[in-house]
Amino acid sequence: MATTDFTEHSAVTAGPDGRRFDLARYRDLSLLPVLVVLGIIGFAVSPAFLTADNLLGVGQQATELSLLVLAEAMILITGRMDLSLESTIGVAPVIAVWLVLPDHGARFNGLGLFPGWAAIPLCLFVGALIGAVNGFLILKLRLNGFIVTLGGLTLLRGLQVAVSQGQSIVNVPGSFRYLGSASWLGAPAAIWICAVLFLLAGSALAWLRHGRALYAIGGNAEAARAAGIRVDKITWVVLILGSLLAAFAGILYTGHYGSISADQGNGWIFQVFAATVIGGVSLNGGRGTLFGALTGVLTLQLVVNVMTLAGVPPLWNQFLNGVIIILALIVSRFASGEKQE
Amino acid sequence: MATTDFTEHSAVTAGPDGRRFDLARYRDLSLLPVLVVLGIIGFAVSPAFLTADNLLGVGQQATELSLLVLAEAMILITGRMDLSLESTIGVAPVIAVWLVLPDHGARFNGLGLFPGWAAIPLCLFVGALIGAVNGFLILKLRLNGFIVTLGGLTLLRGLQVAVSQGQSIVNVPGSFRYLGSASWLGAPAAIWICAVLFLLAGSALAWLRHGRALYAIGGNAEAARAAGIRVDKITWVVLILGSLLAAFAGILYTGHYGSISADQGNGWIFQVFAATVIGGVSLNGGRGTLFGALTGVLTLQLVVNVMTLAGVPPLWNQFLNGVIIILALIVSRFASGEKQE
Amino acid sequence: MADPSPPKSPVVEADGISKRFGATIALSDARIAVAPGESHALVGRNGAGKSTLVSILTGLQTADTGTLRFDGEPAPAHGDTDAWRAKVACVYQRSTIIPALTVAENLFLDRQSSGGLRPISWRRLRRSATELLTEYGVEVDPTARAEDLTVEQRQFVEIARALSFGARFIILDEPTAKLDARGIERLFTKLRELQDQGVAFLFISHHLKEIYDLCSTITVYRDARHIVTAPVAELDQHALVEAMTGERTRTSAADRDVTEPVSTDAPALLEIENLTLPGFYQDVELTARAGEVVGLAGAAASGNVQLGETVAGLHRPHGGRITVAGRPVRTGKVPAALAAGVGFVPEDRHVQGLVPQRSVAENATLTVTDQLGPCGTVLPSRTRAFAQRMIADLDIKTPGPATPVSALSGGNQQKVVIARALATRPHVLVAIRPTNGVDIKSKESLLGTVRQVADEGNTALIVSDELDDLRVCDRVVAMFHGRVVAELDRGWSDEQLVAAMEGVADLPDTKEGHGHH
Amino acid sequence: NRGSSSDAASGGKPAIGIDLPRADSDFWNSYAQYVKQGAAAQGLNTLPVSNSQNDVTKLVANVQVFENTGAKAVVMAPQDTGAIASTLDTLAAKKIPVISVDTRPDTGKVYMVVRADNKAYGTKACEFLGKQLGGKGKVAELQGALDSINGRDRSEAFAACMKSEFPGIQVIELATDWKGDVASAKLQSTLAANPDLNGVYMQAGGVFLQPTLALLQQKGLLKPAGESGHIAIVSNDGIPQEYDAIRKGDIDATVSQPADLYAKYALSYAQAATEGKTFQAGPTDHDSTIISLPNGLEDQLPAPLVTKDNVDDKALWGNNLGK
Ligand SMILES: Nc1ncnc2c1ncn2[C@@H]1O[C@H](COP(=O)(O)OP(=O)(O)OP(=O)(O)O)[C@@H](O)[C@H]1O
Ligand SMILES: Nc1ncnc2c1ncn2[C@@H]1O[C@H](COP(=O)(O)OP(=O)(O)OP(=O)(O)O)[C@@H](O)[C@H]1O
Ligand SMILES: [Mg+2]
Ligand SMILES: [Mg+2]
Repeated sequence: MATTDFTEHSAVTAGPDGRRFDLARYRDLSLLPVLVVLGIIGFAVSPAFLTADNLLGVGQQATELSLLVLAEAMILITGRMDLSLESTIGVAPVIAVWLVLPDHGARFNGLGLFPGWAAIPLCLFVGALIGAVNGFLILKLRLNGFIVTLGGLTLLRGLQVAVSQGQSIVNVPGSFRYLGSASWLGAPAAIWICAVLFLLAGSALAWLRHGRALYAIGGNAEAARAAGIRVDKITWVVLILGSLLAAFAGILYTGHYGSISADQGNGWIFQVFAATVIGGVSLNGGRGTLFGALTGVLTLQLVVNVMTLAGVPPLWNQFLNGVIIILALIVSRFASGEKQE
Repeated sequence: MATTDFTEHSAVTAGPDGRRFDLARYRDLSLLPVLVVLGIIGFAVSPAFLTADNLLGVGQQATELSLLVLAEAMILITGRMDLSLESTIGVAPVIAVWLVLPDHGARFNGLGLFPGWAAIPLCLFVGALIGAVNGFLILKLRLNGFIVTLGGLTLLRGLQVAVSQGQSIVNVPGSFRYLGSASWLGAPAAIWICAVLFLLAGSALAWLRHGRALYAIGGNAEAARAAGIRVDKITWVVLILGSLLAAFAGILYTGHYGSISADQGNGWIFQVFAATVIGGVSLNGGRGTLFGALTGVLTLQLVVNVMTLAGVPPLWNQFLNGVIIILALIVSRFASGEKQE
Repeated sequence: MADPSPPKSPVVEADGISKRFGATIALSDARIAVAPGESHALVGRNGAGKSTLVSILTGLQTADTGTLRFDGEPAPAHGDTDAWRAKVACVYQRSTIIPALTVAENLFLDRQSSGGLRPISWRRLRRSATELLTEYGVEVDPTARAEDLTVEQRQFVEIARALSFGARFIILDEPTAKLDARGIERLFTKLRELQDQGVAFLFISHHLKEIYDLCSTITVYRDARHIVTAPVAELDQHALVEAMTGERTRTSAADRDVTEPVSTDAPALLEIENLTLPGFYQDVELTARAGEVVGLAGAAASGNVQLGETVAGLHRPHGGRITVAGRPVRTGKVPAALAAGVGFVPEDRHVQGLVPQRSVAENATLTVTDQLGPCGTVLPSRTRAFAQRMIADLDIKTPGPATPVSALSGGNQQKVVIARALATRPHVLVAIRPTNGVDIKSKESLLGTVRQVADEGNTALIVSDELDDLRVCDRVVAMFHGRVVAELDRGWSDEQLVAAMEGVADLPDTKEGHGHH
Repeated sequence: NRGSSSDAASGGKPAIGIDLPRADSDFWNSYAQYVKQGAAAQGLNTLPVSNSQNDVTKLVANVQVFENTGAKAVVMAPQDTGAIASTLDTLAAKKIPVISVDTRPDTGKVYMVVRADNKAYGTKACEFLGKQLGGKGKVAELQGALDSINGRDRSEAFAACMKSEFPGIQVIELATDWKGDVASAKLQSTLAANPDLNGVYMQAGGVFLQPTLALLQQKGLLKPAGESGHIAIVSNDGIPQEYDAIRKGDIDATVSQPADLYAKYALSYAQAATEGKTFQAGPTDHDSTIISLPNGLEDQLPAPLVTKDNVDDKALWGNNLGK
């Protein structure tokens, strides 16, 4: 009797659950229908849409944003937020270049403290430093992460304006330029690099203990601590990695557009969040995949591409953009069948 | 033995506890030291600081932002977020004016569907409508509020650009102009209105049952529901009220600056959040007071004033602004003695 | 006192442990020693410091003073989690399950693979998880997400995880609080098995019966201090309760004289007709009269909790009627239920009961904000007065009405939830597991309060699977699989009731004829 | 819309890609209108007009679409003159000529830059204000965003001119991020500290005009030109609202940034580029001079200073902005 009982009981819960899990498991694919629809619209709208040129172009334009999204997705999965990424993408290259460029002879003069090859390491170092400081303020002083990094966003942007005196810096080091504009095997290098970074990070989050720890920490930090996960340390590392990625995105951006502009990345954080969340990463931590986040970026980027191809009247551009974010959100909510709270 | 034991224990806990709670009770005053320091610096920097002219000026400049902060504070206390407020402040007046202005003869032509006096009611109505739609998406479709209102921010800004055709609208109705620029009893009308609204809302949150309910909902919506509070209804009302306030801020803004510019409110949401959170309102809901939020706005506004009076070099302006947000955050964290997580 | 002399060095020995949290002293010069293979019980009232000791023994927190030794060696350094895990495993009082992760991953959290750089083999992990779970007779899909499990299944995952480390010393902090009778039985079988293999336990529970069943030694804490350690045989229940409370035991509410049976012509205050909530219960009929305390017994999936919640307005049933004091109540609306005179003590105070950051006063008056001032106002003075009365009536230990409720001990928090339910002076009090996690002394007073409500001419419905809760009832209705299967009048035996809850009741005094199916 | 690109493919008139820098400012909206009218009047084959919302990454994306849809010339107004460099290189490699409106790209090949000199705006404003104030006093300068090239050019030229020609005038620089409310707040603080302020230079009339007038009105400082206590105001843009204000005497002058000429000559250079025409440095037939740059040519259109004397001139674009 007791056994029958139990099977019956578990049947009640397991049966429907089973079905739900399958859906939920593909929650990070919930934007794929949106992408397909966009593809069809794009194809209908212009024959230029489905050309390698156009798609690679969209891909390359997505690279910098997608690195920020990669960074933010990891941070969100760990249950934190970092708004200052959008400033890091600008300030890290500026500081690196300022330390490296000679102190005379050009429109923008640096300090010439380091040799030219040091630009990339310096830029990455500045990124890591920013992440470390954020981590200190959030984890040691226990300040609210949202506002600390909001303050950081303003502060870093201001630092960039101050250091670059508001100018775009055009004489960027060759190493930046190479990474941002080289082509490998017929596709821009930046696309390859991004793909590899997403693969690496995605695999780490899927198959490595320390990667899984992010989900545990974001899901329930106390429980993670009880299970022996070094919560603060790992969170700190994630914040540092995030800023590092943003600094690297800054290198690609600088190389791609041929200069460091003073408002590089300005306003991107909204797009970063939009892409990450419509891609299925939870703002409350512990849920979502990097692949999902990637589909989020591609969706936003394709929207812009298709709207341009379709010749949407400039005045209605932004409105449509907002409509599409909300529609994508609705689709991804119902495709995954989960409430997003 | 046993009784002594118990009294000892409770004495130990109650005594110092008492102290701790007292501190916590004044947590919404934690920015006062910052304000005092700013005042001293301002006084040291310029004799013009402590003049009625200057302080009333700061007050008036703070009115529109403070109404958004009032709205956001109530929404945050209820445990929600609304980013779209920064667009509502622009789009609501534009739509109202568009419906009201005659359809010929001026640079910006409207539809002339309603008489001129209807401008203010229409504007408020549009605000309420926006809040209602946000409420629908968040509470009925259960979409993520952060991203819905982020989409809303883009969409509404786009709508404003589309309706106003990107122009600033100069021929604004007299009623707008009056509210934004009249002076009552020697101080700008907008200051009085804001003060009254803060007093009303603050009293409601302190002494009305529906006001108290916001704290319960934000603190634990499930518990509030089980205690018979109509959680969704009240949340919806709060979202509507928030957008209504933003629309009203739009009226004051329009009257104050004499025109509706296409980027009215653009980028304000960062300041709104910064002011609200350094003012002691929790992003997780259930904590904070409107008075605290008000000190947050005043802090931000005084910072700008003092920096202008001090003649901080424009290039370092933004940087200092960021530094001060973070410093204020640190002070308010240690003054209140609470971790901000 | 009468410490049993250990044959070799104890698996754990803590001495002079003190710990304060800000102003609160959680432990003061406390000690404990657990011998190898021993089952050691740690008891004390809510807030006595038990869980704090647990967090110190498992390396989650460091003590302010004191020494800690495992197997005679000093404790590992703070933060060296691997070393701690080799010494001690623990089922914590607060759930440490991560909702969004699968069962398999929860079981092997932070040890999914053997090395930081070695990739996880999910297949192997699933297989190990299945093996582990079958040992406990828990049939859950290891790929299911933990959030989709029932509370009980989750608790078993938690237990299985702790026991699977292979530690020689295991701490269980109130592991049975979320289990029903059969679950407890299964757990105990497993624990005895481990006991036979020489594993030592530190077992915390507010159910003294479990302690007498399982443990050989008892340590009692009171007000952050060590009071006594003695072999079970030397400490009978009276002495134990006395040690816990520091007072001579009076007659408890549960043991008090049985009141007159409620006359059948007392007015029916609560009538449930034909109520159905698909997936939970079907065609339930129930009547409760003025002055009556009715127990609604049932194991985890019996639907009794959902039935109680439906009466309180949390669910909208698909069919049937609820009538309170002769008037039908709109279902699915808490305000309607409140207005009709239903008071509600929810199942889990952390989820549905309390707004943690708000004050005791505010929490206690959450249901009656309309009575605290004219025209929708809530006057602080009246709130305070109201709360003070509640604090006095229910004997809530709090520094004052303005204290945040999160700073209270578990038992006192529960009292605040009850205060909230009683604040409306309900005709019908629905209390779901009202004594969940509450110490024995508070349990008595809480149940006494419920009884008192009924004695004042109202009715109370206690929804629970705990026999202690049900003993105060005038009448117990047992549910099984969403149907009422038995009704027991006062004087039932534990076996009868347990059998009824398990759906095997076939008793002479069964009034409902559904029986088992 | 498939039509427009297949047109280009099927060998009608060569297609021209046009990107607008933003849709939310008066000046650029006027420009957009002139572009639309001009394209229709000249019978040009334009690809769908895009809007890069003041974001260079969007601009690059849009230009890439132009490339892929067969543009034979591109008209753009890169607000970020550095970050457009690599895109210009790409376009040059594909032999697609670029007409840059309003800004001069730092590097990268351009067929023609069509702009009025922003440095000249600053200098003209300085000279006018300096004369107006008789070489002494205090002037508040409402700057744009510090990271904007046009704003910076105006600021630098204004500062340099003031320093060399009117050392008696103290300039108070106020960074505003092109925001009217920020400008108003800072101007108000400045007025509190310097009640003797007697001049204002606004770098963008479209943004600052109404907030400034509203503030001065509220403070009772809005006195018609000529009256004592009048604060001399020079604006920049040449939108109709400024002309109204000049007529009323609220402000003294503005530098007209020729939206109509921008559109007209951008389109005609684009047309010429598709026809393979080339230009030389030197004076043009339309009152301007082409100068040569390291990376191309620049047609420096006249940017007249508009005062009460010439505010009714029908030739000013602000006076005949089409409905
Ligand atoms: N993190 C903390 N911060 C502040 N005070 C705490 C904290 N943890 C525990 N306390 C306090 O320490 C005291 C002891 O708590 P503890 O959790 O050890 O009690 P317990 O004996 O486990 O009670 P229960 O039977 O309710 O589980 C309580 O008064 C509690 O309020
Ligand atoms: N941060 C804290 N500040 C103050 N008291 C705390 C804090 N954390 C925990 N406590 C108190 O510690 C005591 C023990 O907490 P614990 O987590 O063991 O829960 P509990 O109250 O026993 O509830 P339950 O038995 O339902 O899990 C409680 O009295 C709780 O109020
Ligand atoms: Mg405990
Ligand atoms: Mg407890």
